[in-house]
Amino acid sequence: MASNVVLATGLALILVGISGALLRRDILRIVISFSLIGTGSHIMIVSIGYVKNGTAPIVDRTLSVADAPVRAVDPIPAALVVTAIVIGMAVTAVMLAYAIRLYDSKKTLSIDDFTESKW
Amino acid sequence: MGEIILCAAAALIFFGIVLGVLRLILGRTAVDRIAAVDMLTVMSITLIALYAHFVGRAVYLDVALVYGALSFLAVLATARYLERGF
Amino acid sequence: MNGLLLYLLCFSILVSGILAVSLRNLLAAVASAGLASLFAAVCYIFLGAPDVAMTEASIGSGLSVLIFLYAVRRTSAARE
Amino acid sequence: MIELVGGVLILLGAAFHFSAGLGMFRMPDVYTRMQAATKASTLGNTLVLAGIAFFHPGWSLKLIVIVYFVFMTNPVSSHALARAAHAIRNSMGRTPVVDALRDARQDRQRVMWRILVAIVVASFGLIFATVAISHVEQQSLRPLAESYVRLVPEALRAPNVVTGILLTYRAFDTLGEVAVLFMVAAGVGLVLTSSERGNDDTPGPGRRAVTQSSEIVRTGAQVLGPLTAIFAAYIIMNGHLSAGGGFQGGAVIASGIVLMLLASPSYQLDLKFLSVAESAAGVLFVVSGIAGLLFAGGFLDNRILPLGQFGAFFSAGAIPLLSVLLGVKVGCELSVILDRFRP
Repeated sequence: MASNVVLATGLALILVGISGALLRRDILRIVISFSLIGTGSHIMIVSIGYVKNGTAPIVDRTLSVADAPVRAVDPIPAALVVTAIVIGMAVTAVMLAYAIRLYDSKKTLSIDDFTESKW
Repeated sequence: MGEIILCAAAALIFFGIVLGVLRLILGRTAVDRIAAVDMLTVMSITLIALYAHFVGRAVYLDVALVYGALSFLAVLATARYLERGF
Repeated sequence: MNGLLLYLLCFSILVSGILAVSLRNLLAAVASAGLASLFAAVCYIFLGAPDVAMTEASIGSGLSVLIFLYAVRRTSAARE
Repeated sequence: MIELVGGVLILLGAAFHFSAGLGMFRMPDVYTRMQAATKASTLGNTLVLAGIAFFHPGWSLKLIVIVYFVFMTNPVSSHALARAAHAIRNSMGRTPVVDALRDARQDRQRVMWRILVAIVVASFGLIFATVAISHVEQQSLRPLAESYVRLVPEALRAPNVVTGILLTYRAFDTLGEVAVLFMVAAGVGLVLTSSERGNDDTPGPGRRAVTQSSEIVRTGAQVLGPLTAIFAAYIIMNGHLSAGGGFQGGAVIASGIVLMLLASPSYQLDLKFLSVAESAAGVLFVVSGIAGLLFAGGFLDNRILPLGQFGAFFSAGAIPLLSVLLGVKVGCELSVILDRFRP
């Protein structure tokens, strides 16, 4: 039950990001929307890996080796998302670098002024 | 007994977070909103520590440590931006 | 206790996400996006993924906000 | 008895948190809101953590460190924010903050576009709704995940399953990901340095005056910088025992460097040293991978070093070594990326 709500939150955050990316005219706001889409998909993936009444897949005094396969949550989505967050930040950096470059060339950030590649 | 106290504490923090989020929504200026963010970070540190106590696992405390050490960076950066520090 | 707090966190994530795309002030929008990933990190803790929570807390709500602020500063020179 | 004291402390701290929220909501202006929220929430945090220490005496050290960090960081950020609010209030005549490009005129012509966006978002929402409704929470682990959870503590002797997967079973993936990060650092440098050169030719408005940071922020950075470095070392070296590892530690290193940059805007990073350290870490990572190919089961196998005792500090074979290399590499790359963005 708990993970269903979180999954729905992640999907709703992706929707918010999509609508923001389509509606805003400022390139920086579009980049913010893209990073929200990223956050939403991370939440979604982690919530898919949740197991009912699960706990962190780290063996220590409170979670014995024999207990771990019964009580731990799925570690694979967690391992995927750890790398995905770092890569997401790198992608944001690339987008922002190009935004700065575009701003330097035209002194504006509204996408209405970049019409060269419009059909 | 301990359960009731924990639930009451969680309810109080719940309403604290609700009020902070309301200030985030209403807050007139940007500084109001960022002050609300500042308060909410400290509340989430408490929330993580309380959750670690609730499930009785110490591994979650490491995340609270990272929060305590790093969560102020965003607020500090925003403040430095506002006073034209970079 | 857990369920109610988790619902509140989900609601807060959604509110900060909506604020991040709808606020007129760019600075407050960036701070709201950072807050969304901060709450997401608490959510990961509730879902039993402390490694992900640690990464999200240090990168999503710290470094990413800072890189946005640098970009805003570099593109705001002519607007002031 | 001791549990009763702890419970009362937790309750008191939660009450302070509630009053912080109330102050943030009800106070009339920014400064009063900030002082109510900061004071009450710092005290509330301290009380709750002290109460938890009564229940779990073994956690005391970590709880004290958390309280210390909050006591160090929260006043610094609140002070900087209050100072910034004061600076803006004084110069309210000019536009205080960057405003988005408002083009209300064009927005009116975009009714059709809005309808189209609404249709697109609604159809995505329909797809997502079916996904969310049809999702069933797992009752037990899938076979692959279960075998990972079994294998990592037994075969690799690493308590943290996620780090075990990241640094052994999927270490090739991690290597490729770090390579992507390296390419991003190089590409961002290429894009942004040529834009700076373009700026120099055009007669711009000249160099802006930069406000120096206040004494409190500088002192805070001086105290917190070395602490952050120690903390990053702790996170990296404990990656196989507890939550943490190379990526997290690298991000903490970059955050510490960023703290220095925020406190003193004119500080110059030693980019040459960073790139040398980053390349050395990358080469060593690949070398240890090839050593795994030669002396153990395959590329990046962790059994090139003795596995040691389960749960000990030096255990789990090469995982701590790989973790350190990964942390150095990620920290250097993130710092270089952030440094490129500085105005």
